[in-house]
This record gives sequence, C-alpha cells and structure tokens, in this order.
Amino acid sequence: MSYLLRRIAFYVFTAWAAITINFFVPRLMPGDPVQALIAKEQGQLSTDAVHSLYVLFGLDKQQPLWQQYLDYWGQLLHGDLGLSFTFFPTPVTDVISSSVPWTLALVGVTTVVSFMLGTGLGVVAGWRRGSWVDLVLPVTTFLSSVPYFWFGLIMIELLAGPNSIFPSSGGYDPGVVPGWDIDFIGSAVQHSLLPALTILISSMSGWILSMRNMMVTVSSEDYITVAHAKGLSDRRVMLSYAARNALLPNVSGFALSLGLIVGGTLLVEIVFSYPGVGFQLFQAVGAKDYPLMQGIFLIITLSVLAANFLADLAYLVLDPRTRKEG
Amino acid sequence: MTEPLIEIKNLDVDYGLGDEAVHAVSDVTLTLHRGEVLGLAGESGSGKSTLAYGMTRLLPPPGVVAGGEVIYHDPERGPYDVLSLTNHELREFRWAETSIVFQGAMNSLNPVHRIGTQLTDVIKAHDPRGSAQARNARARELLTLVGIPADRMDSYPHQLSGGMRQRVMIGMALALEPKVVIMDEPTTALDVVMQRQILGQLVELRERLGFSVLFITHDLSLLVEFSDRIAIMYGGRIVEQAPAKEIYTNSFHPYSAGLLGSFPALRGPKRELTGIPGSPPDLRAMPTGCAFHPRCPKSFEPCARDLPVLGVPDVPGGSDREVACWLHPVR
Amino acid sequence: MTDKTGEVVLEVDGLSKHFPVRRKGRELLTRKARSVHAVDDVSFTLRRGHVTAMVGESGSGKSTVARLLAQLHHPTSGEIRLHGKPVNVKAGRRFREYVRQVQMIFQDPFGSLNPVHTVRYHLTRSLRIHGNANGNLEEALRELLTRVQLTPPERYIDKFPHELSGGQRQRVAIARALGANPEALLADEPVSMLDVSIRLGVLNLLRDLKERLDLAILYITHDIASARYFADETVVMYAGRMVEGGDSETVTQKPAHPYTQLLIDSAPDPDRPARADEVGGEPPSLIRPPAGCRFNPRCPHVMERCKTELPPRLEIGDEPGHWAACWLYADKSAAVASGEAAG
Amino acid sequence: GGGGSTAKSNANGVLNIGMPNGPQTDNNNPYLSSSAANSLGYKNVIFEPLAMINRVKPTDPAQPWLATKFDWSNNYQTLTLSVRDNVKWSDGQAFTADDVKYTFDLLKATPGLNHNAIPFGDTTVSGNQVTATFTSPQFVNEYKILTDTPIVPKHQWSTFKDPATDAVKDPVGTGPFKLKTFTPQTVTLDVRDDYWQDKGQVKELRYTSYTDNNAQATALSTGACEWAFAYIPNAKQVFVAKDPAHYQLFFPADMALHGLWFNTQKAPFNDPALRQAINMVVNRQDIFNQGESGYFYPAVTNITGIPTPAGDSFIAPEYKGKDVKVDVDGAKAKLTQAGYTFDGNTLKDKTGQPVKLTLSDPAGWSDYQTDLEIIKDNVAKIGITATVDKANQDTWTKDVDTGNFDAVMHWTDGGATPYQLYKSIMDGDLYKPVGTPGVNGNYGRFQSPEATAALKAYAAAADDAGRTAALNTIQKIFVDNMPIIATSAANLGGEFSTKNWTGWPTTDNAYAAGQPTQPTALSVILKLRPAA
Amino acid sequence: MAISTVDLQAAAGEAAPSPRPAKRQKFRFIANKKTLVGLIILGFYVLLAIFGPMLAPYDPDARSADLLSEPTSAHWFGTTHLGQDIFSQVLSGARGVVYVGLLAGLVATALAVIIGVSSGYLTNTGGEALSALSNVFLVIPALPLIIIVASILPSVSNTTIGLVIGLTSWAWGARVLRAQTLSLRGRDYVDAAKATGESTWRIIFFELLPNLTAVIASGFVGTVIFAVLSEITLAFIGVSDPTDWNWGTILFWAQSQQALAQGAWWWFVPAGLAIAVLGTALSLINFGIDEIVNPRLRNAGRIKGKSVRMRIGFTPVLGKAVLNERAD
Ligand SMILES: Nc1ncnc2c1ncn2[C@@H]1O[C@H](COP(=O)(O)OP(=O)(O)OP(=O)(O)O)[C@@H](O)[C@H]1O
Ligand SMILES: Nc1ncnc2c1ncn2[C@@H]1O[C@H](COP(=O)(O)OP(=O)(O)OP(=O)(O)O)[C@@H](O)[C@H]1O
Ligand SMILES: [Mg+2]
Ligand SMILES: [Mg+2]
Ligand code: NI
Repeated sequence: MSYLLRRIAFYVFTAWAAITINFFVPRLMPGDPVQALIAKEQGQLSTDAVHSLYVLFGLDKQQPLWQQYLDYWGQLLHGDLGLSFTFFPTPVTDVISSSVPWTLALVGVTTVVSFMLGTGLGVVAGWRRGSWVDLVLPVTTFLSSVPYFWFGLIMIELLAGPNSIFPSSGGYDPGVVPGWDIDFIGSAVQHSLLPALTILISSMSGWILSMRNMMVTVSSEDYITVAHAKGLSDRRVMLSYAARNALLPNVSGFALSLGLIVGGTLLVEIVFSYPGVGFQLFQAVGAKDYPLMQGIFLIITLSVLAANFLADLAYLVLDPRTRKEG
Repeated sequence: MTEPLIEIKNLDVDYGLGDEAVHAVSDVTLTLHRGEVLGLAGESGSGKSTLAYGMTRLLPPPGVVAGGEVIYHDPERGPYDVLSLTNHELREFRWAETSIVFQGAMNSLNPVHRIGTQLTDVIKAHDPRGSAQARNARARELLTLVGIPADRMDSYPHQLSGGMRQRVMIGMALALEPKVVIMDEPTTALDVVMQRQILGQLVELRERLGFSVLFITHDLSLLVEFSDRIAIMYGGRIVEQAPAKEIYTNSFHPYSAGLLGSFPALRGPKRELTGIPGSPPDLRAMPTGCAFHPRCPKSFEPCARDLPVLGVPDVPGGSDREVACWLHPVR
Repeated sequence: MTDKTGEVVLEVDGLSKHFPVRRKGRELLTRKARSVHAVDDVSFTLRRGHVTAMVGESGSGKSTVARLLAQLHHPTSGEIRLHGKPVNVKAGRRFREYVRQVQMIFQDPFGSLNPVHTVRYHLTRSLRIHGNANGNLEEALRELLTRVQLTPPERYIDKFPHELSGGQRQRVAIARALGANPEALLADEPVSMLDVSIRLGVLNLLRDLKERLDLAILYITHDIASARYFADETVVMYAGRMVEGGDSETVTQKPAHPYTQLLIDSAPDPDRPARADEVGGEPPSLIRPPAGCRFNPRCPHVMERCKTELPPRLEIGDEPGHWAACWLYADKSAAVASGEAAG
Repeated sequence: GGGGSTAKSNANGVLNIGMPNGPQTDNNNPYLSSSAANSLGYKNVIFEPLAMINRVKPTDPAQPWLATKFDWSNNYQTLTLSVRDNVKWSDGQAFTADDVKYTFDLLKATPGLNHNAIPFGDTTVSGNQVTATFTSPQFVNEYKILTDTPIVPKHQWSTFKDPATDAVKDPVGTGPFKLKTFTPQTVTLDVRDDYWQDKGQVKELRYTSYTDNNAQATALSTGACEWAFAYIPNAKQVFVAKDPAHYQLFFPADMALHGLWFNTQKAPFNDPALRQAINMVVNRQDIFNQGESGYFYPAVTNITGIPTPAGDSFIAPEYKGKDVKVDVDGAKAKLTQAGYTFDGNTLKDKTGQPVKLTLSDPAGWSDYQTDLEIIKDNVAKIGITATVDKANQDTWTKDVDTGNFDAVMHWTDGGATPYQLYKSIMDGDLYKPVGTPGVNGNYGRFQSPEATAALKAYAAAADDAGRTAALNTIQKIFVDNMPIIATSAANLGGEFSTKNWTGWPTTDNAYAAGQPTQPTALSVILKLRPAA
Repeated sequence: MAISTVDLQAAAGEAAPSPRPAKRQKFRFIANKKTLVGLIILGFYVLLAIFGPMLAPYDPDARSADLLSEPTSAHWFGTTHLGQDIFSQVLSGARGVVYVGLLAGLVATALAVIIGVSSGYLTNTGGEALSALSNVFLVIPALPLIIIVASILPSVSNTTIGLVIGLTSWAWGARVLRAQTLSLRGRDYVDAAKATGESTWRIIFFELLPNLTAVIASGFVGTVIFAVLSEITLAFIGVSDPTDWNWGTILFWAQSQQALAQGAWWWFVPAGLAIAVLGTALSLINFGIDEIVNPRLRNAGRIKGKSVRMRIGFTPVLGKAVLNERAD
C-alpha cells in the first residue's frame, strides 16, 4: 500500500513541478501577446489597436506574477483553461479539442506503426547480424537524419500535385464538411498519407537502431543457446527469447513516445499544414498565447505522466527483475 | 555390450579459427551405448563441457567443430551424422532425441519467462497439437519429479535458489523423454538427498524408457555409484575409459589414480589426501607427448616424446576398457 | 595460530528473511500477503581461524544467509553483529568498510562475473579497492591466479569470463574474494565445479589462509565430506531453519537430527552399496511451511508434538556444543542414547 | 487541398478564396482581429460599412453604402448620416438607424472592440438620421469610421452577455452572403436572395485557411485557390508562370512604409548626415526585386517616402519627382563634408571610431532579412561594416520596444493620408527614451518639436490649405533628417486567377484593393463575372 | 554414410607450442568495415568543420550578379536568390552542424547516463528525485525553453545552442536507461561488485555502464541526429549563431524562398543530404559497438580467406559449413 501511495505522491509532485514550470517558462519569454500579434501583422494592424487588445486580453491590469499563478491554479482546479488569445475568445479547451483528434490519429497511428515496424526490423537486423539485413540500418538512418521538413517538401514536390492522389496540405479537402461519413474519412485518410509516410520513415530508424543493439547484446546469453538446444523454431527463439529480453528499452521508449503523441510532430504538421496540436503549439509560442500554451502543456504533461506510468507498468510486466523486492 | 547409440569419432573442437585457435577437444572418440549411463570426469578446464556442446553443435562462438563425426543410431532411421544435419533437421533432432542440461544451468533459464512457460514451450515446439492443459499437467509432473512444489510454476528464475534452477533444467531435459540426456554438472548445487532422489528417478526412468545419459561431474563417488562406465578427460583428450567399478578399484592412468586419491571420504578415519601436484596444461601450449607427463609421478622416457593413443590395454580382463598411457601399452 | 584465534568476527542472531510473493488475480482482493520464508530464526557465529560449514537442503536458505551476511539482502528480523557491533548498512562508506572485512564468493560463477570485463579487471579491482595492490600490481595478480591454480597466469589474465570453463570461473571468483584480504569469508559453494584435485588444492589454500591470517570462513557446501575434512564446525539447515550444529566430525559421524542422518546416509559412497530404504517425501513449500518442526512430514521418527510445536535447540550432550532442533532430544538424559540409536 | 474542385467551381458559381492564416476557430465577430471572419476576410461580405473608401485611390470620393449620405461638421467632430432604407438583415429583420447608433455606442462602451481607438462621443438618432459626435477632429480617421466600422445588428448583439468574449457563431449581417458551414480549415458562405442591391454572380464563397505562405502559394499555383493575399517568393516564376494567361498579381501601394529605422538616439546614427548618406546608397531596386520578389512591397522612390501613386497628390511641390538614386560618390562627399573620414575602405566617424552597424530583424522574416543583406552590402560601399543579426523574434520585439538596436527594418502605420505614416515615424508624443518600453510608433526615438507641432496642426486643421501646409513642413523635416530610410510601401495587393472569374481590379482600373481581407473586397466580389 | 577421416596430422601440427599470451587487439573496433566507413565519413565531416570555411571559394555572404543560378563550374552548388555561392555556404556551414550536433549529443548522452543510470540503480530518495527530475524534463517543452535561454543570454553562439539542446534533450535517454538499469541492477555480478566493495559510482560507471552500451550508443546516435535537426528548427525560429552559417540556415533560406517550387533544387538538396550522410555515418560507426556490448562476438573471424559464419546455437562444422547453411 505504502508503495502505491509513494508512487502517487511521486506523480503528483512531478505534475505539480511540470505545471508550475510550464506556467513560468512562457512568462519568462520576452514580449507579450499584443506585441507578438503586432509584430506578426507587420503593419497590417494599426498601432491604435494596441490598447484595445490589451483590454481585450485582460492584460491592462498589472497583476503580480504570483497572483496570476494562484489564479491559474484556481482556474485549473475548476477545469477552466481560459480563453485563447490567438483565437480570442474561443476557450482553450475548444481550441485544443479541435486539434487533438487530428494529431492523435496521425501521430498516434504512425507512432504505433513505426514502433512495430522499426522494432520488428531491429529484431531481424540484430538476429541476422552480419547478413544483408545490416544494410537496413544505414539506409533507414539516412532517411531519418534527413530533416523532416526537407523530406516532407521533397515528397510534396515529387509526389503531390494537382493530379496526384497525394494532396499536399491540410487535413481534408476544403470542400468537405467534417463528419463521420465516407467523404470526410476518405479525404482525411488521403490527406494523412504523405505526412504519415514522412513521420514513419523518419522515426523508424531510432527503433531499429536501439532494438538491434539490444538484440546483439542479448544474443549470446546462455538462455538463447538453451532455447536453440530445446529445438525451438528460429522464430520462437528470436522472438520469445532474444527479442523479449531485448525489448525493455524499446518499450519504455515507446511508452514515452505515446506520451508525446499529443504534442504532435511540429515540423511535419507545419510542412503538410496539418491541423494538429504541434502546429498549434508552435503558433501559440510565437503569439505568446499563454492560456493556449499552458493548456497544451497541460495535456502534454498529463499524457507524458500517464505514459510514464504505463512505462513503469511495462517494465514490471516485461522484466520481472525490475521489480523491487522487499 | 549393448548396441551403440551415439558414436563420437575423432571429434576436434576449437575455440577460434586458424592460428588463433585453441584446441579444447582433440581427437575424442567415445561411444554411448543404448541405456547406459556414461560418466565423464576430468580436470576442470579439460574440455568436458566443450565436448558436450560441440557434439550437439551448441557451442557458442568462437567455438567451431574442426573435424570428426557424431553418428547417431536412430532406431527408426538408421545411423546418421549429427554434424551433417541441416539446421532444420537439427532443430527437430534436438531435445526430442538428445536433451542437454547446461553447466550454467542456474543461468540458462530465460529470466523474463516463468519457469512454467519455459517447461511448456519445449513441449509445444515438438508437439504443437497437444493441448495447453496437457502441457501444463506435464510441466507440473516434471517439477514434482525434480522435487519442486508445483506451486512454484509461476516463479521467475531469479526467485529460485541455485539448486532449484538446476532442478528445473533437469526436469526440462526429461520433458520429451529423449533417447540421450547430456548432463553437464547438473547437481553442483543440490544437496545429496535431493541429488540421490533425482538420480534415483533418472535411473528408474532410464530403466523404463531406455535412454542413455552422458553424465559430466566432478563427484567421482557419485559417478562410481550411478554410472555404468566412466571416461576421464585430461587436456582435451580422453585418457581412460572403463566400467565404473573397475576405475574405482583399479585405475590404469596415473591421472585417474590421482583424482581418486584426492577425494575426501565421509566415513571411516580421516586419511591424508594426496592431490595431484603441478598445474593443468595450457591448451595453447600443450606439452609434447602425453599432456600429463609433466605432472605424472610415473612418467618415463616415451611420455615426453610421443602421444599415447587411446586403446584397449594389453592386460588380462581389460577388454572392456581403454587407456592412453605408455605404462599400459595397447593391444 | 595467533592470540586472535577464536575471537568472534560475525555473529548472527535470530536472523529471518521473508521474500514477498506477488499476489495474483483473486488474491489481490484478499489482503493476505504471502511470502517465501527463506530464512527463519538463524543464529550462529563465525570466529577467527575457524571454518564453519553450512550444509543443508537445496533451497533451504543457505545462499540467502550468505547474502544477508554480505548485506546484500536486508533481514526481515534479527541482527548481524560484526565484532559485537550490530550492522545494517545499505551503501556508502560504512558499507565498504564492512565489506573490506567480510567478503563473499557467489554460488554462481556464471552470473557473478561481469561479462564485459576481463579476469584482470575483476582481480585488479578487488586488489585496488582495499589497497592491497600497493606494490607490484602485476605481481599481485599473478600471485592471486597462481594461488587458485589458474596457471600459467598469463593464459587467464586477459580472458573474458565466457572464455573460461565453469571451474575456472569459480576460481576467478575465489581469487577475487581473496584479493580483498578480508577477515571473514562467506564462501557459497566455492568449489562445486572443481575437480577433486583442484578442489583439494583450493580448500588447502583456504585452510592455509585461515591458519595464517586467522580468517573466519563460512563454507556453504553440499559436499559433506569436504565439510568434514575442512570445517571446524558444521551447521545443518533445513527449509530455512537451522536444525543441527556442532563440530564437524561429530555432526558428520554422529548426526543427531533425522534430517542430518538422512543427509549423511544419502551421500554417495563408492565403498558402500546404496541403501535400500530410499529417501521419501518432498521438500516443503516455503510459502506455507509446515507447522511445528519443518521436517515433520518426512521424518521417520515423527511424533504428535513435532506437528505443532517448533523444537528449540537442544543439547545432545555427546560432544560439547553439539545440538539439534528436534523433539527427540527433549528428554536430555535420554537424548544421548537415542541420538546414538538413530545414527 | 486537391485540385478537383477548380474546374467545376465556375459552373456552381463558387469562388475559392484563401489566406495563409492557419486553422481557425468558429467566431465571426468583425471587431476581433482573431476571429475567423476577420482573419479570412469574410466579415466583409457579411457585415457592411457605412461607405466604401478605396485606399488605393484615397483621394477618390467615398462611395455611399449603408449610409446614403454623410456629412462632417464642427471641424470633423460631428458626423451626420442618412441610413439606407430597404436593407434587411440576413435574419429578415429590417436594418435601421438604431443599429448604427448601437454599433457606435458599443465601440464606445467596449474598448476591447474599439480597435481603431475612435474617440466616440454621443450618438443620436432621429428617423433615418444618425448624428455622431467625436471628442477630437476626425479628418484623419474618416476611412476608419466610414469604411472600417462594420455595422452590427442591435437585435442580436444586445443579447450577448459580453460582446467582446461571446463567440458570434451565427453572424447576422446586411451583406450579400451568409454563413453556410464552418470548419477550422474552410468556411463556406452562400449568397443571399434578399440583398439590398445587385448581388453579383458569385453564388458561393469558400474561404480556406492555409497553414502558411507556402501552402497558400501551392494552392494558388495549382488553381485550388483563386484569390489570396500572401507573400510568394519569386511569385512571377512560382505563381504567374504556371498560367501566365490567368494568374495575376495586383499589388498597389498603400500609404504605409517599410524601411530601415535608425536608433536616432545612438551615435553615430544620431547624425542626420550619416543617415542621409546611407539613404543615398541603399539600392531600393534590388530590395524590390530580390527582397520583395519584384512585386510584394512596391518600391518607394520619392525622397519624402510617400508611396506612389497612391500618395502622388500629397507630395510637396519641391519634392515632386525627386527620386532617390544610388549615388556612392555623392554619399561619400556628403560624409567627408560632415566631418567623417575614410581610412582606406573604412569609414570613421568624427571621433575617429570606425562606423559599425548592426542590422537586425527576426530570422523568420525572410524578406526583411534579404533586405538587410542587401543593405549590408550597400553600406559596405561607403566603408560601413554591417552585420546582420537574425534575432529571435521576441528578443527583437523587446529590443525595438526599448530602443536597444542600431537599425532595423520595420513598418509604419498606414492610412488614407500620409499623416499616419509620418506620425508613427516622427511624433514626439509617441517618444519614449531609450530603455523605456511601451513605444507605439516612433521606434527610432526621433525628437523634433517642429515635427510634432506640424503633425498636430495637420490633424486639427480646419481646411485643406492648413493641412497642405502642415504636410509640406513634415515632408521637409523628414527629408532633412531622414529618421528612416523608406525602402518600400505597404501593399493592398492580392494574387488572383482570371480562369474562372473576371472583373478583378487592375492597375488601370484600381477600383478596389487587391486584398480579400480589405473592406473593398465586397466591391470586387459583387463585380466578378464568370469567365467565358 | 561416408565417414571422413580426421586429419590427425593437422590437429597435432597446429598444437605446436606457441606460448603467446592471449593478446587483445585494442582497435578491433575498426576491423569492422562498416565502422571504418562510418569513421572515415565522420572524419571527413570533422575536417570540414575545421577547414571548411577556409576551403570555401567565396565569401558565403557575398552577393553576386548570378541570381539563383543552377550549378555551374563557377558555382558548384549554384547560387541563392541573392547570388550567394551555395557551395561556400555548405562548406562554412559544416562547422556549426558538426559542432552543435556532437556537443549536444555528448552533453545529452552524458546527462542521460548519469541521471538515468543513477535513478535506476539507487533505491533511495535520491533515485526517486532523479527520476522525478527526468520526468519533469520530459514534460517541459524544449522549444520555449530554448527560446528563453537564447533570449536571456546576451549572444547566441554555437556553443550555447549545443549546450541548450543538450541540456533539454537528455530526459528521454535517461528514462530508457533507467528502465534497463532496473533490470541489470539485480544481476549477480552487480551484487558481486558491491560485495567486493566497489563504490556506488564505480558500480554505475564500470559495472552497469558497459552493459548498457547498446542503449547508450543508439541513444547517442539518436541524440546527435535530434540535435542537428533541432539546430535547424532553431535556425527557423531565429535562434542561431548570427556570425556563422550552418546547414540549417541554408535550408531556412531555401525554404523561405520556396526553392523547390522555384525549381532551385540545388539550393535545397545538398544541405539536407549532407545532414543525412552525417546521420548515416554515425549509424555505421554503431556497428563497431557490437563487440563491445557483447564480448563473445569478438573472436568471430575467417579461415583461409573463407569466412565462417558463427551462429549461436549452430556451431559451424568446418568443412561442412556449406551443408549446415543449407535450408533452414
Ligand atoms: N571462448 C573461449 N576461448 C578460448 N578458450 C576457451 C573458450 N571457452 C573455453 N575455453 C577453454 O577451453 C577449455 C575447456 O573448457 P570447458 O568448459 O570445456 O571445460 P570443462 O571441462 O567443462 O571444465 P569445468 O569442469 O571447469 O567446467 C578451458 O580451458 C577453457 O579455458
Ligand atoms: N528474490 C527472491 N524472491 C523470492 N524468493 C526467493 C528469492 N531469493 C530466494 N528465494 C527463495 O528463498 C529460498 C532459499 O533460497 P537460497 O538461494 O537461499 O537457497 P540455498 O540454500 O542457497 O539453495 P541452493 O543450495 O539450491 O543454492 C528458496 O526457496 C528461493 O526460492
Ligand atoms: Mg564445464
Ligand atoms: Mg544457494
Ligand atoms: Ni555413411
């Protein structure tokens, strides 16, 4: 019991620390939302508007930072994340909930696929060390060292076009109305192909690399030899004995990346104009949209912590030796 | 003598390739007969484990089998060379025909699977059609056989004591009722009660199932008691081979005699233990001639020069034994 | 022998270690936590210049006792005293201070050597940590290896553990413990993989050290004969408890506890044909150990009392210091006689 | 988005408009710059102004819209309007003078919405007459009041709890279009049947918000988007060349500037002579062609910095036709005359220090960055070593705010007259000492009491003559002091395709601005005809 | 079944005394061809980083009249919209990328190792605290943090960028290492080292660390790639060394000028490829760690020019190797 309580206290502390830091960090940044907006508009917004904006955002009254901090917690505990500045006066919750599904769908699916493919390839690459499979790693690393956006843009240039099945940007066709119908889903899937491919190709090599290295590490453990001696099929030895023991780092990495899914993949979303959270965060940072930033940070924090928890559980399941005895 | 089951012929096993190679097993010829327990004893580092793993092609890199044959006399398919099997055939051959208990048995269990799983998966691999229930029942049976309460099925290896892990491996080796069981120091961590119990079971099973055992151990008294024949290894070669009782009462090779003079007796008056002076040979720089000659109290002039070959000694009643020593010229 | 001989180095008092067992499924709901009673109420002393052998069933908690003494596990209850002072150190300087005096040889030489380090590294470290390599390190290394009969030393010094045979690894592990030059040595089956001649050499070496350096040794073994030859004192463990103790010759020649008798009888002996009355019964579960005397389900002399009451240590009386935890000896005067009869 | 819809759009009467502003949220408040209606510009087809002033030709008379007549009196402090009859809100209710009063009062009462900071006084209604008063002369704000103040329906807005923060999800306006569907990416509007005037040929408007300029450019060049306002590097090649017959750029100048601002408080840039000399070597043509891809921000050539042709009529007689030309020798001469020396290739100021110049702008602003690279190259010709600091945007904003810079590319305010641009460059009222943040204009910390007085005189002048005189004075002060080097004018432009729709404004017929977000976009949409 | 005769002669002959102590090759590492190739590429990059700016034929800033010209003999990689020589920019840009990448990679890996392994090994509050620290760092968004640090510091140098990236990107590695450490710390050899009297940090660095090489190596490669990509991202949002070119800056310009849409592939492609090749080089070098992480792989080799494939569980039988490799 006390172990459980300790874990809970641990997570609560981490969440508090992260949320606090996430409150103060953006506010340490120079500038304020109004100035950022004016700078962004480069003269399209007259300086007369400045005052109205300060009033609008409630920034005209000078509150000490700690007061704001307390207010923030007050709001937070009521489940209120405030109004976004960039999309004023839309509540942050609305802004986020409009983009989270996109990111979850795109990044979530690709993360899972990339993990599974990458780990699978890594298993084979480590198991068949010294054969042609060795080529897989440099090739995929080559692809993943290429900057996301560089790769994305080249893909757009090569694959997308007016008459191609790959649309170059957006989450769905401009004409389509979101809803659970064939048109929309088809269009959404179609629009996610290129970004998904980009994420997949550029993130897979990490999984391959770490899995391969671990496979090499465990490949000559005695229990592998025993497994061979038992006459188990090569597949079974590779998967259930070698890979199973080599899996721990990859799985913990995977759990962490699950937590970061909601954060989105900034550059890919930018390159493909994908309406996800990453892109929104990027904008929010640029616009000093504190409420939105905090909101996004909050969900990232919560999901990372949840993922961490998952990871902790995964260790226990995957490797009984990680359990603390006594 | 009963018919042979496994004939090891002139087996050479090296670690490493080319000039770097260490010849850990040289020119070993040994026959395991149907239904017999063959004890293999010898100096630590003399190549017993290497022989056992080499003949089953389980030696981890950089081990290589440099030559020789291992003929398995399959009662159904006739004799064939185990070293020539394809990987696929080898897989089917393993465990079903020969199972092996590794020396590091304590370490050879997969740390992330429960011991129950590890027992059942070998059964499953060779009999994919059996039911999970049957497999579980069998696994419990095996654990009880080796004296582990069946409620330990769900334990992970690290939760078991050294001896318990060894016993799990022994149980696993018997899972498929193979024709040959190779056991490399399987009882180092077992108390004598348990040891006797398990070996007793083994002997009983052997009588019932008719399998053969290659038993590697340092415990000579155990060998004398349980095995039919004993082979003694020294410096990568077999130096003597004889029925168990005969070796004990009348060993030919000075090294065997030295071993017997080194073990303490539990009963009777404490006697002075002699031991064998000198140190084991360096496999990279083997002494010329007989490898034991630098330590041999009886060495004489041919020993340092010529390698004695293993053969039936020219003595009365020695027809069922072999020795490689110039003191005992072969027939 | 110097005047320090006989001085108590390590003292163990009422030591217990229970390992929690993970609850599964249904059990999670009930609050009862199960545990493996690996060691229960173990007490003994290690003296300078003395070898105490510990024999007993596989899984009876011998290694656990050694690990407890090495401070690698922490006792559920009971106390360990070094030179009379209670110790319970987890890490840090005090821990190192402790291990400088108490070294352990692990049971499993396949697991206790780091696969990525060579023999040289392992030995150098043990010499260095405890400042025993002041002079010529190379010389010290050679000497260590030679002592454990890994000769010529050059051949082994730069090998990785996986390049050694089981016995060779075991000797490296011994050399490592010796390198630290301890006062007490906890040797967990140190020679189980050695052939008899080398085993003899190593045991002689230990005996020599014991005598010259007044080492206190805990010698855990299954080779009762070697305990007889090598140890001054022998304790017997069964299912987590000590069941008998006394000087080695007495315990091996006149075993008092029925389990010890069973043990001695079971030891292989080429000179004696195997006894017909085969051992019966199974080792007890340590998760739910039998009530009363733990040996009662297998004991040929079992009495009603054995099933309910835990027997205390009872003096046998044949030799000073010989005791057994068995109700057979409850009646002191009768004890001597029946002890003999049972043997 | 896919290109499939382009071919059909004309048949269905669809016009595809785009802006590179990223995902939008459903809010249609025309007074919030953050609302989708504002950001994409469709507020202009829902809400209508009182009158339409074309900023491309600011001196043209205003075209009556919801007001049929408007008169200024009391030295531009009173505005009298006649409100149009027969106008219906899109929910069927009649549009009345009360709605105008409501709008004015709303802005007065809600500073957060009063984005033009108009000093509204009391507003009264009698019949279809509205009389609005202001607390100061509003000559310079005429455009903002008449054209940039969309009228909102009282009957809907008065139900809002807080008009500033209530999302206007269901906008009711007098304009020809009404909201059909909203998605964060695309907003679709339908034409109304009961619009008060000819509703034109466009049946449906689709506003798509692209994530950034690149996505917008791609959409334009594939034809998926037919009208947009975005910076496209090398637009002539990337966009126009894809379909030269149809793809067009229309980028008229606005009365606002982009230029190199000096920190006029910092030596040696506090010396007008140095600034003038630099002015003489900056190659505006290169900036226009390379930095602005030859179209985006039209080059400013007149020495007064007044953008042409929009501001032609404002230029003082003495400066008419006086264009700046690159004149390295002239600049050198000027510098030597002012006491500077040349040590080999290095310019040394009066104290003998080499003149060094740090040019900074946020890294992401690639056109400014290009401009700076060009300027850096240019000033090297007169021995000034310049470095370009690709600053972080926030740091840069802060530095500009506190006057911690040598020189930056920056913009000015704009308006229908040059008053706003000069005011934001030289107004002493906006002055804040170096180190004090919160400047709102006059980023260069320029101090000239005469300029401040002249600006005041212009805003408060009772007649045109007074204004002309004041403006001439301002121009002279500007030319003599050169507080900024005006390189480019802001634009009112847009990219469009004539493939499906014709009737767009052109240089010759600049009846409206090119930007789809300008109020005049409504005029454009009403004028479009399907291409043959 | 044919029984091949064993070449007794050969067996005896090879046993000839050669009392050579088992020697260990220090640079076995390089014996791996892939590793060698990787090292050569990396070496080339390092040379570029050192000498690149000197080798550049033009001042990378200098404008010329050749606007946006494609590769010619005068401009090998063509020019930018300002007429700057892209080849010179690529050469001068190597320094920033290699330096920042390696610096950040080293800093992050070092932190990950120290914090991750300690938090996995230590059972006390210290371990928990370190674990909480890495959790917090996982959650803190790196981007704003980097912007803040960059805007607080007076000048942004490559060192700053490298350090900032390194200091913000270690948490992931730390978590993964922690997991693996949890599994390792119960091993007998760790207990044995402890019982020998090794100090905690020594156990961490000398007993656990070598066994974590696999994870660390992949983490390092990953972090360097991540650092390089971050640096480019930073160049986008304006955090870069103003005095220096790096490939990120080149790509930034290319991207903001829509090089691809303009058909100016030469502007876009070289820098991206150069980055990718750097990553590939690292992954090739990674092959060299196999023998470190798994000493048993050290002795695999060839005999008489023919390589013998060592396979765990299937000991090669010399002369029958081909046979054994058949069908599996
Ligand atoms: N990978 C290797 N490289 C070089 N030599 C090795 C390697 N593995 C084992 N050896 C050597 O081969 C010899 C035989 O080892 P083996 O394990 O067969 O001995 P053993 O007879 O089983 O001894 P023990 O009874 O101690 O287990 C030993 O001397 C050992 O040092
Ligand atoms: N970490 C653990 N978790 C749970 N149970 C454990 C753990 N370690 C040991 N045990 C249990 O404690 C008991 C005693 O184990 P220990 O290793 O001390 O036996 P031992 O006397 O050394 O036996 P052997 O002679 O076989 O090595 C065993 O039943 C074992 O299963
Ligand atoms: Mg062995
Ligand atoms: Mg043990
Ligand atoms: Ni044949």
